[in-house]
Amino acid sequence: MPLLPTLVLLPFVGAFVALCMPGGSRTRPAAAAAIATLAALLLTIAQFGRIAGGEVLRMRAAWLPEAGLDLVWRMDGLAWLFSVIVLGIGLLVLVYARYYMSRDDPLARFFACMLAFMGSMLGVVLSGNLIQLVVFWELTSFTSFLLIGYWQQRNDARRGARMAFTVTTAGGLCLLAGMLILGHIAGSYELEAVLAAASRIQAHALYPAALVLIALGALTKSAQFPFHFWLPHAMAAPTPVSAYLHSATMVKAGVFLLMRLWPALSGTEAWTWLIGGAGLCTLLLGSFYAIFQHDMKGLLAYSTISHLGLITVLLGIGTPLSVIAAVFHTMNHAIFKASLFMAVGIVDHETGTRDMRILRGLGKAMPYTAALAVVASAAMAGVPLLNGFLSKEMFFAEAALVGGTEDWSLAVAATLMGIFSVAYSLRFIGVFFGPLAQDRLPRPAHTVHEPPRWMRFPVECLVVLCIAVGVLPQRTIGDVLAVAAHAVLGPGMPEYDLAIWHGVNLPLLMSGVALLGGCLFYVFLRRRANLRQRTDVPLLHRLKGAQAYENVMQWLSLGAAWLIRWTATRRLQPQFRILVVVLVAAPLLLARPLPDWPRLQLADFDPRFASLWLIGAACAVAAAWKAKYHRMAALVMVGGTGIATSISFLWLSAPDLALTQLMVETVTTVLILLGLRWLPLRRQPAALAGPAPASTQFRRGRDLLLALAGGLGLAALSHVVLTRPAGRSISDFYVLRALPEGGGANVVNVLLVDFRGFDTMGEITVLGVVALTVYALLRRFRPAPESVAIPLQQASDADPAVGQTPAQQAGSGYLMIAGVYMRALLPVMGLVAAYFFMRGHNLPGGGFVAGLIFATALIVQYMVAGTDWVENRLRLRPHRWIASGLGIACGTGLGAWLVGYPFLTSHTAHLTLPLLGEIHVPSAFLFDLGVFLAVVGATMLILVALAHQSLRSHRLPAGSGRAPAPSALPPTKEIQ
Amino acid sequence: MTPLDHLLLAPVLLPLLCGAVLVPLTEGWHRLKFALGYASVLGMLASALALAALTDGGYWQHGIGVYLAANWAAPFGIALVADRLAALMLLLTALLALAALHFARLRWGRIGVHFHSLFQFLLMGINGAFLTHDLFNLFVFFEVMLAASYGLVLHGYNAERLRASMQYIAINLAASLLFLIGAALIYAAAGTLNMSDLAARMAGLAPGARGLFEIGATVLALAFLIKSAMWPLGFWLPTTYAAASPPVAAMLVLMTKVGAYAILRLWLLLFPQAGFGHDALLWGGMATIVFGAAGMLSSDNAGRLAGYGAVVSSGTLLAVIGYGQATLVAGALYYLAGSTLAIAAFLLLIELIERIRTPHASVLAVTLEAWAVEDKPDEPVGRGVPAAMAFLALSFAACAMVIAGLPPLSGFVAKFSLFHALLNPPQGTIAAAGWTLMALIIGSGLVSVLSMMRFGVRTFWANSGAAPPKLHRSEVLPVLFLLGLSVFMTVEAGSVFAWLDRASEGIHRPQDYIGRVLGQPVVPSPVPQPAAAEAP
Amino acid sequence: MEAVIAIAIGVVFGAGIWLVLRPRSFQVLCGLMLMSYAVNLFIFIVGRLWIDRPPLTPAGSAPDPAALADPLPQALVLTAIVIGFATTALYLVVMIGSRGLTGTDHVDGREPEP
Amino acid sequence: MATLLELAVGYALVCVLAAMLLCTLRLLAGPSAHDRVLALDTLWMCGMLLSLVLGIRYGSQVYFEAAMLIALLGFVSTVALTKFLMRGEIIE
Amino acid sequence: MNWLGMHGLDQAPPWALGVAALLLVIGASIVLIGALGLLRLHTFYQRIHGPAITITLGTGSILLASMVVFTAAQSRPVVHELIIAVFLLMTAPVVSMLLMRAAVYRDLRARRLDAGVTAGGVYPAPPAGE
Amino acid sequence: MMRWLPYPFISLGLLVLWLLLNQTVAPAHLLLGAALGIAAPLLTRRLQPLGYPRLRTLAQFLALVRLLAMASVEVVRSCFSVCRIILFADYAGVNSQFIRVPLTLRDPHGLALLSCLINMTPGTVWVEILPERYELSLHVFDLHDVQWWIATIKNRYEQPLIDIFETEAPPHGDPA
Ligand code: NA
Ligand code: NA
Repeated sequence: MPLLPTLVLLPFVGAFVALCMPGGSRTRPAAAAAIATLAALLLTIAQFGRIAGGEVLRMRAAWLPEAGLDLVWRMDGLAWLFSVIVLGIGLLVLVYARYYMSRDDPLARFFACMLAFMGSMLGVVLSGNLIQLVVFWELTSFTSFLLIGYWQQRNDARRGARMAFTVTTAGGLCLLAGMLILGHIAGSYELEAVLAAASRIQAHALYPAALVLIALGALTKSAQFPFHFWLPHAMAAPTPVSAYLHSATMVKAGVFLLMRLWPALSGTEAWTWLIGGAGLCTLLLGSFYAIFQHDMKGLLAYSTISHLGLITVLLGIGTPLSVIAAVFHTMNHAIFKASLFMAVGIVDHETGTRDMRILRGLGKAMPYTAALAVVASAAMAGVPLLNGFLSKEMFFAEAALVGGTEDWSLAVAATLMGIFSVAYSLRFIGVFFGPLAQDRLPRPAHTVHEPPRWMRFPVECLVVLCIAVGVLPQRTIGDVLAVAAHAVLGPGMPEYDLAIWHGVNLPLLMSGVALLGGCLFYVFLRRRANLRQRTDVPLLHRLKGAQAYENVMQWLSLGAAWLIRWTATRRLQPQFRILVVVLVAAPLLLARPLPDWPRLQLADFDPRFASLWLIGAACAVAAAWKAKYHRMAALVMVGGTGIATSISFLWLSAPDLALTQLMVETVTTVLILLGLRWLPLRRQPAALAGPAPASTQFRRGRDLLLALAGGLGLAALSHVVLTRPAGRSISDFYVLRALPEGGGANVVNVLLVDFRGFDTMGEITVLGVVALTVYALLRRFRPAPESVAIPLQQASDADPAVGQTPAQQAGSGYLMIAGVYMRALLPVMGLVAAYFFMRGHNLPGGGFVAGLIFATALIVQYMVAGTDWVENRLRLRPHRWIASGLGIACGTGLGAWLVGYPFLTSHTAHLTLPLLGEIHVPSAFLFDLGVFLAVVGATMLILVALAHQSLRSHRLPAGSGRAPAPSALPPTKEIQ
Repeated sequence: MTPLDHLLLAPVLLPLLCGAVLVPLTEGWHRLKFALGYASVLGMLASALALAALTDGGYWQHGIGVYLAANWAAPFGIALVADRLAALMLLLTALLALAALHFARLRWGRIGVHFHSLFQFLLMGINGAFLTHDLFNLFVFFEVMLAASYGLVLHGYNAERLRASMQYIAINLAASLLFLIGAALIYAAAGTLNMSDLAARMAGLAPGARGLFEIGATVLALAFLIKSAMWPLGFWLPTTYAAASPPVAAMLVLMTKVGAYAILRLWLLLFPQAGFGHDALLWGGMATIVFGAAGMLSSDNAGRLAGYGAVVSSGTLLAVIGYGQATLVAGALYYLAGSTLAIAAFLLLIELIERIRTPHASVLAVTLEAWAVEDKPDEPVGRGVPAAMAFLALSFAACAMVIAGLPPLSGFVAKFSLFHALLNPPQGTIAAAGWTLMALIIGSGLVSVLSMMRFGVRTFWANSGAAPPKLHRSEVLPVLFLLGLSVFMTVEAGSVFAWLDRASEGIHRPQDYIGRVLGQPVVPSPVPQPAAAEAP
Repeated sequence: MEAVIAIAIGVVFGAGIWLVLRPRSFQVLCGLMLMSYAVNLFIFIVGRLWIDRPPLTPAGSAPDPAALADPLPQALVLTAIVIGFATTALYLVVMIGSRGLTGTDHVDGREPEP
Repeated sequence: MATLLELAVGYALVCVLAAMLLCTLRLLAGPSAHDRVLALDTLWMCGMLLSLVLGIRYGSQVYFEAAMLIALLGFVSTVALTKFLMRGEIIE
Repeated sequence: MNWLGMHGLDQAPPWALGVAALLLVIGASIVLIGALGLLRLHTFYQRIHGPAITITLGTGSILLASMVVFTAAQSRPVVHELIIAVFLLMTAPVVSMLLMRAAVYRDLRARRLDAGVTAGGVYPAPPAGE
Repeated sequence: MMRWLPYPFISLGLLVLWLLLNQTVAPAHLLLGAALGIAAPLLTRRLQPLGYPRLRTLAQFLALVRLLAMASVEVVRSCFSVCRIILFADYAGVNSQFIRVPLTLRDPHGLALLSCLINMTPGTVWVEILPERYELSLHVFDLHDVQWWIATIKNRYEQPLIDIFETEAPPHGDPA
């Protein structure tokens, strides 16, 4: 098994195992998690020999070779160090969490998330490819989001999680962009290639962009100013999470990244100003803010921000020694801060609060824990003989060096930060001294005592490390530091000395000033500035990052809503308006050259044809005028346009179209009338009879303009098309081959059933689909309450036919005489349908027309005697017609397969029969039969489904009132 | 013509025949209907896989399979063309259909009538649109697809669905008219409808005809852009997605991509160098990204959120196509597949998530009332276990990651590959539009994160009283399946991209299509044609 | 003749657009019907205007493509007519369904705020 | 005689179209719904005659089919419209 | 333009052409008069009588003309125009009787008594206040 | 015979229609037309509650021909008078009225034929049969004499129709 992927995978496996553990147990998921971590830790530690020997472990797997993206695992000294921090502290935190977490919490999820985070963090550390690093980077954001929001029922947890995730993800996306640019400059996303291309990178025009973007990624992750605000809010997480993520690991990812890319990016003015500047601000602000926190975790959070600022400043300074100091302080900070968080957790666990305004004198109740916490705080404050002191000294030294002999500002700032950190450390340990505040604790004071043995154990380990490193730095971690720093600095490693005592020098002086100043400052604050009661931070209380974040989010939402309100609509009419505008504008803007505008030729003006279209156009315009309040008039007028259209088809050599249009006109009229039955009358309100208000007139004017523009556009296009000479087109082929090869003289029909039979198959499918949709819809149809009652015409007793059933009307009522004709027409229409069907291949006609004629013939019978009467005598089963029509059409096409031809290839059988002579039976005939059946079935299904609705209101009990509720209607009759 | 050539037809004929067989089964027979539909989808999946193998395996020259329906040579008859791109889309359709159909098994397939038939016809239309090489035939398949989608969007009749479909249908009817105008203009200008023939005739067009052709192409593009919901033509989309039933909405996601597919295919064939209208596409696409992102931020309803997510993905796709850089296309195709799967999975998930919000039983009761159904679908029989909650949360997170393009799932890979291609153009300089596009894609990703996180937090966290929902295996599996495909695409990104690169190279060589399609011989007649049949 | 049919197409299309922009669903239905007349005519005239030259192969003699109307647009229009009929039916049914459930015949399924 | 017939055909065409125009005027003017329906029906009949005259004009049988179809089925939409006027629904 | 020649009418007997022309002129004139009646007559009940002449004599003449012309042109009896006549005989009465009845009861229901529905007293005005 | 060819006249009529439509007497079409002519009425039988009209005697047939001839003349005459009124009359003086015509004829086919004759005659429109007293409501374009109209319709139209449709065939009459 390849080592490095295994290392990353182990925590994920552990996460999965922990997730599968049954609820209610604390030990089992914790054990699963700890075992996985321990295994990974041991594996890592075992590699130290190879790493210390200068070896870089690598492992490569292909992922996206086209984009030069391989999965590269790479462990050098820096990665090793971070891996050990991640795994070591992780292990301790897991042990601690086993005791800290309550039995009622969903623990499987907790440990799974912790391990998933651990795996992601290891992924960041061990990535040898920039993009891969971003992948794991975002994963740490995501898993930390889950961990911060672990107590999801708490509002502050959700808020903190969202804030942290938003900031770090945004940073992550910037980082991705930066990495992409970096990869673009370096020509590879491989870390080693990028590091090797440092000079090229820094000379490139895109370097500043890449630097800013990467810095944004790092600074957001490491909670640097001005993105620091998320970290205090992330303290809503369970304390083990804070101990792990917000001290030791995740926030270190940012500084890790800066270290990782230090060779490639650092050394420029921009780097120093950007990184150093952000670090400096953070360092001062963080430490100052920390003093004024009341929540112990809040104090630690700001302290963390400040320490990360310190590391960032060191990296920004850019000298090799400062890098060493940065690495060293990273390590030290992880150790003491994790232990401090765990100590806070113990306090919280035992007392039920972390409020330093309440807590007092805990040293008596838990002396052992108090001692540990005091030592760790001392390390944080930089007290000699503890690890924090050493790295802080190195920082002071570098700070003092930066400005040379003129500029001491950085040294002053560093000292100031030292003062502040002493002050907040004092404030922190204040909870252990003094008398025990009995009454204000959430829990009875006598229950406050030392935590379980193993809960304290991780703290002990870390505090021991603090002391060990502080006392014997070279022995304990000298090698590790050297290896890690070497991984960053390479051959340019400077000489440095990890001794405790360097003699009396400037840094020591600064330390002394800081210690003393810190104590004095603390006393001053307590005495004069009402430290324990004040709720805001002096001087800087206006600087509220979280508030700014919330404002930005608010603006974003409002802005988005505003944008949507102004650039979108949910209404149909504006959408159509836009469509028309685009339809007119887009071709004018895009097409080049626009076709020449032909001269209007009046020579071929045919007044007869013109008068035909005078009719059509007048009807269309009148329909537009009438459609709102006079639906039937509009329908009749649209019919007028239909007549003009079909006669035009006839006149202009398209008899097939004329026939089809004629039939469609008829069926459409019937259809719309069937529908109008269910559309309650719309009467023109008397109020609207007068002149319309200005807004309405404006709307109408605008729509009229649009209609004119659209109409003009299509008219112009038509004219252009008509006046251009006809070019070479494929249609000559059809004319030439229709008869000899298609077997039919009617080229249009041969096109439909042979050349383009595939179209026709789709077309009958559309018809069938629509019929099914209509049928399905109407089965659920709830008519408007106003139209549920039988129509007004049938309610007025002016008409003697009012009380008659449809069968009575047709049998003896007013329809008797008309019915004689209409019934006699049925076989005639059938015959005519057969006629048009049979001749379609050679002359105008075909399956469509025939199908529509046949359907009309049946509908006429429905109109005569009503649905019930017809259906008692005729089971139509339109579904079967549709199915068999589609089946026959498709089957005919498939028949060609049997003889080795493509789908739909037509064959003509030439039969010679006695008496009848030779008969040609083209297979297209069978295809057309399918068309016929499908058309009949679909048309009947649509019309009959609509017609059946009337039955429902007629079946209502007689005395049920005039307008029963739609829901009281009987169900639709089944179509058979 | 070999037996394998007939495979080109399978994705169209299988659903057609299956749909036709299902038509007479109006009520009841749920198991039979589901089994038939499922068998057909599995058949489609098999044929799509086979086509993918054939197009990529050197079986056909240039990886282009041509099927001359009715045995008429290419510009005259209707040719179906399968290449790697078509195979990809067919595969995507089949996979999505498998998930949607499976999801519909328990409930949606049983409500009302003809769900299964309409579903099959929808697949027929979509598949036909991917395969056909004829402009008007494309219209016909669009209509088949749309007609079925109208029925499916209305499936489960309630007021909201009716409102949404009124809009959806009206807009798409108008779009169909535009399609017809565009196709007619193109025929008027070039005298042919076969896409390869059009490509071959492009060079010889007179200036006047060229103008006419471009007007036609513009109008046609508007029809496609309405379907792919480009701003300001796509306002119907969020409303429709939010209203449609989950399995249908999942299929609608794919339909949004059909428009982009058609544009990609036609534009690469017809305007390989000139890049007609690319700027409009690019800026329109970018506007769509902004619009979709704003929509995601401002929507409080899961359906609309998903809808705007689809708008963003559509905008990204259109902008990338409009950018007109050949090396971007493979990434665009990967993005298309990934985002389609994720948004579809999200849409399926929404229904399950809704069950957390209110106790399940009342949801069922309320919706039953709203559907106005008389027949009661089977109660989902799954147990309410906490694992169900975990499943929902994790699946939601996975969907959100893919939609937002967060690592490590396919959404990230897609965006990375787009960025990589944008940053490393063959000609060396990165256009300003490229930077803008990159910024927009990143920004829209961030916005997606924010909106999805807000929705997730509200749903899964702020709603602590939620009882564990009852889920059924048939509802869980499709979601897992779709997410599994995302994972597969991520893990196997290398080989997927290799395939997509070949696909992209293929569609950038119009000459291959012209040669293959117009050169495809018809099956010769075994005997000389008998004397012409007598005309009256 | 050309000018006449062009103007006719424009007028019918314009009337259709006007109706489609109206708020009532029946108006939109009529608009879509009118627009589809116009579009059908438009596809049809793409094959140019021919009088008394229906694309029927004459008996006994070889057909002359230059002397017959273009059959292809006619076949396309036929398909378009049928599909137009189907979609009209669908829109109609959705229209009455929406009127029933939403209580208004406004295209948006709700009356606009005054 | 031939010229006479030609002239007669031209006259017939003009007359039928003029008749259609008059029908359209009635269709637009109404005033009642049944007036419009009557006008539409007459328009159909004139359309039928127009196609017959065109058939004579161009000496082609093709036009006959359309005329026949109108004669046989043109009444269906009129009957539907009248039934709607009379009963409020066309299929009970 | 010799369109007669194109359709083989140049061989036809001149008297046939003359008869056809006469029939056409009569038929077309009647059609126009019928439409004029439709437009100009005062009430619906009068107007419906206008198109009646269109359908009967107008159509009959034109159908006869068509028969004569095609018989002359093709030198064989062409009588299929009779089909149209038969169809009209079967459909036209239905249209006029239903339309008339619809008008009567619509007018009665709406109490539009000035429209002529009460002329002759067959249909008395319905009691007011319905 | 009656079983397979129950409606010989209708079938014959449909065959003639078929042949006229196809303008041919080719054997194939004869066969097809006959098949359709026989099948169509059979298939639609259930939708024909009144069956098809039958003529039983030659006399009836001749009476029908006479009636039709007489009606045709009347049609032409009325047509010209309507034309005259439309073109030249003062519309205010046109006396358009509804009249009642009491009917004796009960056979629906006979009534249908009567309505056809009346409606095809310009100037008269059949409105309906008023149910209460079985009177025909008739609209006359230009009414001069109510009694003349009633007498004309009853004598010239209704009586022949009664003879044709409501007279049982004599037991040994020659079948037509
Ligand atoms: Na063939
Ligand atoms: Na009459």
